[in-house]
Amino acid sequence: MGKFQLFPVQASTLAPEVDHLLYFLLAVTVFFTVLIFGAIFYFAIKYRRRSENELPHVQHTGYTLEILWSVIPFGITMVMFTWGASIFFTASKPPNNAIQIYAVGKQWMWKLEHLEGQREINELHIPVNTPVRLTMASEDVIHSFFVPAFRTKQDVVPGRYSTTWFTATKPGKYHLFCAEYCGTNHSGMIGWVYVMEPMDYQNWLSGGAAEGSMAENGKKLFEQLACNNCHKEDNSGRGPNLVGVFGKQVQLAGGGTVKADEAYFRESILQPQAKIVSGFEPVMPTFQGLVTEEQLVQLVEYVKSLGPKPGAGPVDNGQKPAPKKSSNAGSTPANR
Amino acid sequence: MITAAAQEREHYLNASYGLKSWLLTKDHKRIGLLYLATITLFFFIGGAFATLIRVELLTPQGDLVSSETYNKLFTMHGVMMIFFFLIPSIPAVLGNFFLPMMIGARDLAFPKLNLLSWYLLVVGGLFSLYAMLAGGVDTGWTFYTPYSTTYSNGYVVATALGIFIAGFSSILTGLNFIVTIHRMRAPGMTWFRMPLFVWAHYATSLIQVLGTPVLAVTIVLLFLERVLHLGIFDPARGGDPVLFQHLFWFYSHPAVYIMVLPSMGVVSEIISTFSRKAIFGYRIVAFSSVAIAVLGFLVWGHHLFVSGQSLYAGMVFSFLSYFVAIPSAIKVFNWTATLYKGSISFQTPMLYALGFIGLFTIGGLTGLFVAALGIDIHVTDTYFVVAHFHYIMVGGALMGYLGGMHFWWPKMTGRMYPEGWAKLSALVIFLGFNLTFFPQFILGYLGMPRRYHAYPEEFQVLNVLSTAGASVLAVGYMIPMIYFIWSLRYGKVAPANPWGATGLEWKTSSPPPVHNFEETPVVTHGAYDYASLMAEEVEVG
Amino acid sequence: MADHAPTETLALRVQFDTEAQQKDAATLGMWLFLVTEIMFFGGMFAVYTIYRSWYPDVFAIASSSLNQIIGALNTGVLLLSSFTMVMAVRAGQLGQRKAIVIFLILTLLFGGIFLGVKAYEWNQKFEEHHIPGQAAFHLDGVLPGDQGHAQLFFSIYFAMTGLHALHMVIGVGILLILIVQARKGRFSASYYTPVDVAGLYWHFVDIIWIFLFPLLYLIDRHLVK
Amino acid sequence: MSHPPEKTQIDSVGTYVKILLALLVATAVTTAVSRVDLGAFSTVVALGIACVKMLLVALFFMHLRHSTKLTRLVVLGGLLWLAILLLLTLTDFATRGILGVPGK
Repeated sequence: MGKFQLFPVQASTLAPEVDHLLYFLLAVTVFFTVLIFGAIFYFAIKYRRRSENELPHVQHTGYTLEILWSVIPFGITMVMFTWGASIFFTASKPPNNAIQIYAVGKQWMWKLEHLEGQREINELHIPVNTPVRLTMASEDVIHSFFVPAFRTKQDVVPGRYSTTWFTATKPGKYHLFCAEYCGTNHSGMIGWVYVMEPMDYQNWLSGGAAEGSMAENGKKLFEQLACNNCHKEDNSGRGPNLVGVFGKQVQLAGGGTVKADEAYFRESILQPQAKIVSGFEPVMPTFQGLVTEEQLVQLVEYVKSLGPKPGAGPVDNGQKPAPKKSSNAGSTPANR
Repeated sequence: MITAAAQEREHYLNASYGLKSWLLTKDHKRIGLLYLATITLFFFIGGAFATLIRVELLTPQGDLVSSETYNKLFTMHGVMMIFFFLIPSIPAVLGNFFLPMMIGARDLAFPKLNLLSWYLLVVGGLFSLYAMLAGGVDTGWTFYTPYSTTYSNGYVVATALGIFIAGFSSILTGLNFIVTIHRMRAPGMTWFRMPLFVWAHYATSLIQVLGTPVLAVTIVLLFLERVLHLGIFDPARGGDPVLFQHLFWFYSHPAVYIMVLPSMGVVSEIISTFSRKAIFGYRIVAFSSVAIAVLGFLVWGHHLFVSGQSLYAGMVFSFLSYFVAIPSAIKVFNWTATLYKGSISFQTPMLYALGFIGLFTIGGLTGLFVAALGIDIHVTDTYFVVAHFHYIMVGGALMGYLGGMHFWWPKMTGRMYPEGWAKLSALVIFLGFNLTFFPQFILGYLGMPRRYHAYPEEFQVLNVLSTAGASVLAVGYMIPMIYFIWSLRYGKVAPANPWGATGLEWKTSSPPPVHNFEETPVVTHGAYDYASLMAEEVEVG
Repeated sequence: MADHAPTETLALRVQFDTEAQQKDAATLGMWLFLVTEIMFFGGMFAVYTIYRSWYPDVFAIASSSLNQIIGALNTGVLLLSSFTMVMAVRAGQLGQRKAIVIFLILTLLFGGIFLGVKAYEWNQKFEEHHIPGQAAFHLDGVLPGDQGHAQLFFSIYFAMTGLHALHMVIGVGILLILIVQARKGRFSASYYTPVDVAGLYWHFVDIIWIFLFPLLYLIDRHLVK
Repeated sequence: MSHPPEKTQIDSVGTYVKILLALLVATAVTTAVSRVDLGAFSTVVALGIACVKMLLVALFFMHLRHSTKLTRLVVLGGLLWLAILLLLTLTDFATRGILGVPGK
């Protein structure tokens, strides 16, 4: 029957924060449940009907009590809201020093790929005490990346990138679930997250049979798909030079700018005409249907590796929020 | 079902006979009974699915049925219970029967439309049953795209069409109620003399009228995408699956209040009657029903916190969600305060009503957990949510429905049910319910995702507990079914007002005459005026 | 009141006390139904708003492929039908039985013309391969990567005009019933509620088109050369 | 048949004709204006004219100006709920990407 538990392990920096809020809510719940149940039992016994003809005489005037028991609970709920929202905000914003890992969900497995090129299916190896940022895509339906021990969950919607992050705090082996119903074998779309000491993680990374880093594989694809015929590094191609572009604001034809992030590259490969870089003709064909989400993330990673901070080190994700209304020409929202 | 005593008097049940007199009836009371038969059938079908689900989850391996079958089971359980049982339950049965009587009307404003509503529910139900027998549908009752439009092989269209048709039944019922309440009140029945049951139904009808059409159009778009490949939500064409979720929950969140508001109305009637005391803060309780209906439309995005909606929208919807807590809290506190210095008797309806308050309190308070963004990340799409909404929809709505059935059964049939058995069943249901669903809170926080056919071994103990509770619960639901039917023939003949209640429906005979009242009542005082009721009784007696 | 062998009339059903109460109830009922219709079309307006704001350029091109002049003329036809409908209601108010029939037939006629023109426009779309979901879909002036967005426009176009047309067809059915009843002389100055209420429905469907026309045919027209 | 329902207000044919003409003119105007580049205002103008047309139809053809307060309340309620649907949906769609993180 497996080991019986009443409370999940805390294995991320987020977990204790979520649990503390839970304790607060539990306390409120217990208090009000006891209050209501207690009052009901007390009144029910004390004021039970003693004769068939008795008629209670109680005058209730004014709304003092009602005001009291709507204002006080409302105040308490506002604490819940603020507290919950601040945790949510933290959980939504990956720190800048997070290591980047890509995940692709498809019926019914999780495919994960490290920058160094290690690929895993339904298993994710990560170092302890290191922020990890997951950029996720789906090949088919909506999935949801859920690690209970980390108290983290994010739906992966097809047609765009989704992001989540966590810092594991305890080495060990933790459940990975798909939490959004995705079809026949939904309950089989599960796996394990292995949290390792940094040394073990380095060993794990260098072991195994990785066929080149993601960026290298992306480069191969880049050449196979003949992207390099137009996107030349000496600015002589029909397409923009991609060196050093990642993370920067790009001038668009017809005015406006867009931040060159993962979502923009993904969109530019699939819908090249959506946001044309200023000074270029809309001549690039679409690669929709020609590349899988897995190949896409490799291509994106390759272009990222050409960015200001080349290589597989910590990734600059552009800390500043994209300026509002960054693109007035934009016919496609990049950050959907 | 006709006794010697009742034979002499004509009432709605013996005014005419034969199948035709039922299938073509325009009498709101008979239509209420038609609904009762229909939704009872749907309830037991939905219950059968629930039983299979719980039995399957006894073991972690998923070895009783295939995962394909399991997915169909929970989908059909949800579809049957929500669209064909809970949403029609109290409004279509008890509301239909008693709303006109409580305001002193001879019938609803549009009796033919009322009959049409019933036929629509039946036709919708038949579509869904057809889909079930033909091979089932496995999308979950939420029909999320693109799974439902592109990937599912089940009978999505037939099921969705069934829901679409049943939706019109719901819309027309709500429309009928609103017009009836506005235009058909007896002389002297002012808004603030109306029973809270009527107020609750007014609020419910607002949701049915304003929300259901959005579900209808969402289903139409789903249909167009699946059958005609219009691809409105198709990410491959730049569509957004999250937009579907917005439209779906615009209706489906308020739909929860369609289920629970009428229950609150029933509970208000029962608590008042069995405390022999006006509801504490009548006006506030009346307004809180309308407030819940209105605020309920502003919070749907809390189903989408991790679905890829924007961070900002998440915060807005979380904030707004907490506003629903105020009118809900007021209701619970005011019911409890009604007991204070009352004259409380513990007949079966009262047991259900008190059970409702307890379970709704827990359901409501756990709603605060899922509305808190930080916690919802962890518990959404887990058994925590499953437990939470069952506390509201079964612990709340269904307890209210059963309480109402016991309260008004004597009026509807002219017969009393056996009190001892009824009390026993109320107790069994309360205990069975808690044993079934309380462990699921813990399971959810441990991280067991919902809609899982197989699960990790460490979750087994709690699942076994839950299944054990479900068996108790199943027994609890069977008992009333048996003694209600038994009482039709063998029950004691019911007097006009067995509980000493104040509503107009108790001023007419049991069962009521065809047009409800021998004479149109003239209302001279507010609901729950026990002093004048007892004074009248003294005069009469 | 509350007689047990009630003598029901069309103008006074048994559940009502007065004819005015019955008429009020019918009118309120229809207005409530129209509110449900607002929400029904509202779902589609939401879809339209979001996609239009995401893909304004492609939507402008797709929108300009519709024939504006035909759209405008058809709007005129529908407005005419609304006029004849309100004239039928007026005839009801005055108890002019013949005029009711004539104006209802005129309304039916204009409604029919509108639907005919709509059918012609749809047929054009088929010939131009502007049918979303078909492999042959192609909209000139839109680059290959954006054809999906153009498909979205036409999906919305067909869904909205299709559901509008469905409402028109239902309206035509109601008109046919009313014409038959009116010819039998069922309506008078004291009982013309069905005409009145059907009029509300007909005008509402007209109002939906009043919005569909600019949303689908006109907005951002100027962006396309 | 008894007396006709009280206080039915009957508008003149002239009123209806005037409204029809106004509607037709508005249709012509909105069609013509759509070819003129008014920038962001083109949408505003198109929808503004549509709203005027809606008001004309509702007030005159649907007799809203003679109707009860309750009927007007029903109409306003319907429009308010439409606004809720559109605005709260837009809280999401108008703020996608504010965090500068894909999917937030």
